[in-house]
Amino acid sequence: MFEKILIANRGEIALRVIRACREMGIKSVAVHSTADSDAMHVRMADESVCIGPNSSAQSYLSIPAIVSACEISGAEAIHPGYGFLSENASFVQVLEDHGITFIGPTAEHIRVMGDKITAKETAKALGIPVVPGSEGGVPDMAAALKVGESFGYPVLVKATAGGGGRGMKLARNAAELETAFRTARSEAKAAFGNDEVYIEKYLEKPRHIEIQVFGDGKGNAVYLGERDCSLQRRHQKVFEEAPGPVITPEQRARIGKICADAVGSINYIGAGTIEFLFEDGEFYFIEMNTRLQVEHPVTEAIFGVDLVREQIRVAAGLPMSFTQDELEINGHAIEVRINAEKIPEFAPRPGKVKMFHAPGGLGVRMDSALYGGYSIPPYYDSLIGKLIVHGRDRPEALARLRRALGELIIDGIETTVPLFDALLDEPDIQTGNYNIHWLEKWLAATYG
Amino acid sequence: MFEKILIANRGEIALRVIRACREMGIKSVAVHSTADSDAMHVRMADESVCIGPNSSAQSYLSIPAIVSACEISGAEAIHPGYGFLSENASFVQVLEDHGITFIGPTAEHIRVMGDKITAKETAKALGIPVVPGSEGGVPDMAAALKVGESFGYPVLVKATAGGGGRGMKLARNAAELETAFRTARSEAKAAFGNDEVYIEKYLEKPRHIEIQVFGDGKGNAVYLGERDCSLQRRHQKVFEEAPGPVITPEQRARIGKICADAVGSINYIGAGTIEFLFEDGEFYFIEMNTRLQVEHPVTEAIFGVDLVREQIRVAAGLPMSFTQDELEINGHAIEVRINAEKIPEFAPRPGKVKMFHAPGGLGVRMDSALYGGYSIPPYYDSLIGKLIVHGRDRPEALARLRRALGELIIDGIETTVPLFDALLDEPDIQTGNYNIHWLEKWLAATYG
Amino acid sequence: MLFTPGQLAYKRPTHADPCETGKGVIEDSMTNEPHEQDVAFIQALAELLHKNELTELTVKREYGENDSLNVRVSRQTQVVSVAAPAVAAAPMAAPAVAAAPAAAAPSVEDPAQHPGAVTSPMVGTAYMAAEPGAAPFVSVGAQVSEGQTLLIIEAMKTMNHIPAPKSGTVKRILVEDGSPIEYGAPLMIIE
Amino acid sequence: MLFTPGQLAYKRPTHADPCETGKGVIEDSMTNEPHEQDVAFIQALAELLHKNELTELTVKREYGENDSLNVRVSRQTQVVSVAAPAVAAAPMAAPAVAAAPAAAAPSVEDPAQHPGAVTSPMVGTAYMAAEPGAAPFVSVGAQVSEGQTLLIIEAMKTMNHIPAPKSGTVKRILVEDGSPIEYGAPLMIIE
Repeated sequence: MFEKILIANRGEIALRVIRACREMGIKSVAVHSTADSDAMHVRMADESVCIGPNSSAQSYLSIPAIVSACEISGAEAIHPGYGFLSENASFVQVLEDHGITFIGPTAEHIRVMGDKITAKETAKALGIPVVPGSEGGVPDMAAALKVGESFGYPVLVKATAGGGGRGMKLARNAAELETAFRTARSEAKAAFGNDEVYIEKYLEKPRHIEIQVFGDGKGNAVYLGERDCSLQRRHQKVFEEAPGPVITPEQRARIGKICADAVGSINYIGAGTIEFLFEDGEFYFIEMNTRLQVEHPVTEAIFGVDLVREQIRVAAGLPMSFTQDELEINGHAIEVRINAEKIPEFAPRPGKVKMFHAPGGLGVRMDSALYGGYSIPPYYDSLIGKLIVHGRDRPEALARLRRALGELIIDGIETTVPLFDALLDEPDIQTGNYNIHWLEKWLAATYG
Repeated sequence: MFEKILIANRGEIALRVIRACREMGIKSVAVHSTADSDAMHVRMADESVCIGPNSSAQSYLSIPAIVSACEISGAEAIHPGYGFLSENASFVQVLEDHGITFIGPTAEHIRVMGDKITAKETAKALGIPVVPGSEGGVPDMAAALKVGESFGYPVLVKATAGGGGRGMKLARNAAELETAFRTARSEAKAAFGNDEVYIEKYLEKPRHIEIQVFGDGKGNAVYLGERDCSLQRRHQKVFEEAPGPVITPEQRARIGKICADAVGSINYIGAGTIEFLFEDGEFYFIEMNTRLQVEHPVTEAIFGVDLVREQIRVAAGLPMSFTQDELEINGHAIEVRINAEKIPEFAPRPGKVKMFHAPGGLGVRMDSALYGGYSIPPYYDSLIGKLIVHGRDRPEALARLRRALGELIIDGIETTVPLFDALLDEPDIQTGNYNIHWLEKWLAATYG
Repeated sequence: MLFTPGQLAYKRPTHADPCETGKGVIEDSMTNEPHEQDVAFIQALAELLHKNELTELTVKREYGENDSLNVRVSRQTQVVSVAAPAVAAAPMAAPAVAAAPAAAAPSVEDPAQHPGAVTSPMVGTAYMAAEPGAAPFVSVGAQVSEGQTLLIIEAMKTMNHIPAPKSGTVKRILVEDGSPIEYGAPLMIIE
Repeated sequence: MLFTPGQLAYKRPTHADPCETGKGVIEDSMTNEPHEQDVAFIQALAELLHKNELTELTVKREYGENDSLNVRVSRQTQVVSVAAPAVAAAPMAAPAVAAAPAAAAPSVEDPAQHPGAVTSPMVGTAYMAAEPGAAPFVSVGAQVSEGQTLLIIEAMKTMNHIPAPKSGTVKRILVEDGSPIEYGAPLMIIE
């Protein structure tokens, strides 16, 4: 096992890793920018190194600075957290060259999954369902109708050379397809000088369902159920839960096994998340995140595991500490992301936290790097805390979330807490009846 | 279900009940003394009533004041927490007379279990193992030897009229018994004017093991495993864990079933704890607590249940929400009691808490009524918080406890936190090798 | 401002709760101290001035945003002028139950602190007359003599007569017939 | 004193941890102490004024954002004005790694704040000479000219020459050969 790990991150996720290190008896090294010299991760780590000025580019994103910090502190491994360098294949390559262990997958796996097209091809090759579509360009109307029939309407006709919505047309049935096909072609021709189009299935009200996978790098891999992260604003998740309110045990087992087999077959190591759109009982691959997710705690809650400890274990060459058979879902968990933002504009509100009081009691977990008197710097992400609740079932988890939100005090700045108070009053949230468009629509309807 | 519950208590346990009420959609009424007008339970409850001056006798122990508070606030039920009026049969009787529901067992059950002798007789009658001994006085040496043989040595010869150790003699074998019997008799004669003695099995290094039971008042009852609370100082528990480090599944199932059957047979309602001394695989009844215990969270952690919610449910006439079959142990949990006391003297240290920062992250629960700026009044118990950790196994729970203790900040007063830091370094604590004498001995050896 | 709304309670403004009136606030942990500390600080300055035979001493101390202290101590003809932060303390969150009548009188001063206040010796329900429909025991402006019944507080079905602690005039009646009363709640002011 | 030991860190005094040096402290958010410290500071100024028969003393001290003290002390014709809280801040928890050399120089003032300080533009390891055993690039008292190499900082196997930002005399050398250097750490003082 490692004796010392450097955490190439800040905020709550750096704390998350430091906590795991503490519990494993591993020394932790925090790195920080000058703006973060008072930050909680610096206070909590066994050692800390100032690696650069305020700007992320010159600190948390600076590969030379982080590698140098590793060298002067003697850390043997780096945990990247999420964001920053966590999915940077070159960084992983540099670490390999310097003999430092990266706590995460190989540079190759990161590279493959980092490119949208390669990722989709790889997923397909591994048996992971993707959005069905024509394989390449569709030459004529007859071919188009054939494609449309093959997986059903609605479909989207898209310019091969396209982007930004130009040359993109929706067809809800065969009759509409003719117009859509012609219009898309002529728009494509006009916009890109190339009238080739392809056809894809169109999902109207999909949910965002992601499967947590974990591999030991030696061909063994498991899945830890799914998370429903459909509540998003501008593609940013704000509320995540597990298990997904509409996923059946059969659906879970089916897609879970596909994902575990896929990552096992490529000797994937560590934590990964395979994201899907989900509609009418079917999963459609979006992308794979080759790192720990922000929302990993909901999975930890329902499976009773420590994913960061597990990442460190497998990075050190140890086997996984659980098998698929041992992974049983226990209750329901919800996470809400607390940002230093003013709603409804979601405008960042850095500033001084006069008082911080975390909620307590049964089934409540608070992951936050705040403390009373801390000044949130304006240079980084606005996520300042994650409140995770766990209950015996979804209604209990929702009730506990409302109760815990009521106890939380972050005084001195504005946060997204009122958003969650309001969401909890919504019948659709109470019943789990939402999709990836729900939150944007609700925000528009509620705040205008 | 009740619409409004009054909590006849203060501190963390009042918060515990308020939290359960919140999650169940029940309004909560806090009562408080004048000294507690700024207390957290007053701030958190939906309503509050000042019921008297600082002294407990005139406030938290005043039955008329609490009943009046119930009447003016319109609360339909009272949760007594632990301590104060929680095991006061007259209080329960008064509530019955006023048509207020007591969230706990009947006055009759409290009365029976509140008297040591009746409790032991009742336990025996219900099939619960008690410390074996002569049934009443032992007339002569021959009878004494017979008793000694019947359950084995060592035995304790005790004056029937005795108390305070007078007329009490230990015999480790038959040879010693003769002397012990004679000496005890003459001492008893001299001290109490009555030379009758009885004989009991003597336990040398017992552990304190208690079984959590729960009944619905209609004959159904379950057990929720055991807690090992052997680490005590002056009969005050300081560190509790579940499951017990030395209890086998067979032992648990055997004593658990006996306890559940016993409380079921008397139509016991609500939470109860049957305390035992445990030595060499055998359980010996000490007493039954007819209320929620301070250490109930470790049971909640490993079984994933909410005992307070369950108390409220059955008090409202609902069935229990779990059956014996559904109760499975998941991992290991430890609680440490954080008192406002200076060690090693354990002298109370009330005062102002300048800063309070609760530990966070995976597997950590903090139950505390502290907040930054709160002044702990000198009139009540010194318990100011309970830190509960939950892990997949005992080593993980211990590591998590150490990590969480390191994060906790209670600035401005002295607490028992350093005691736990030190205890965690002890090999006996790490291996679970302790009994009810361990802590006192360790304190004497460590602090002189 | 020594009170920060929305702290240490379930009741943020967005949280609809009929019972939240007057709750949901916490005294800023810095509360109270400033006064005491400021006084101690100024006293120390005054002593310092005296001992060192100074004539004037000016201190401006910023502790943070909206938290500053300006002190000027001079001897000469000894003028001590202090400009302390405006610590206009709002009364501490009135308890919900007993708040009803108290809240109706939103005066800044706390009637319980009034030297002529008669406070409740118990929790219960106030009755201003011996029976429904009867004339009240006393009304504002009435002369009362020591020991005379002012009102009844019912607790556990018992009618407790609350006597006037001294003779005087009823200046204010702070509770209404049938209203719930906490221990220590001000009932009337007699002067 | 703006620092309260033992706060917001894993390292309470009872917690044996070899790496805790200089960590484990947090600025007390409530800062009640300043008063006492301010008084001590002002008293010192007053005594100074008195002893030296000065007539006026004005001090303005900024401790950080929203944390400043202005004092003016005068006496007879003497005015003592003091402006500075005694928050001679121990430098905030010196980072463990780079702290080694800094900790060796326990002077109250922070060398990084010195106008002649040369600070490190990167994280790495300091080398005071071009190769092991060679003479150091500079030593205390040496005259250096702008652009002259003061030391080398190795980062990712690259030897980075750190040049003198201006000509002057090397007054202090704050790092040792082979010591780990954080970004922004003071290396030398040149005046």
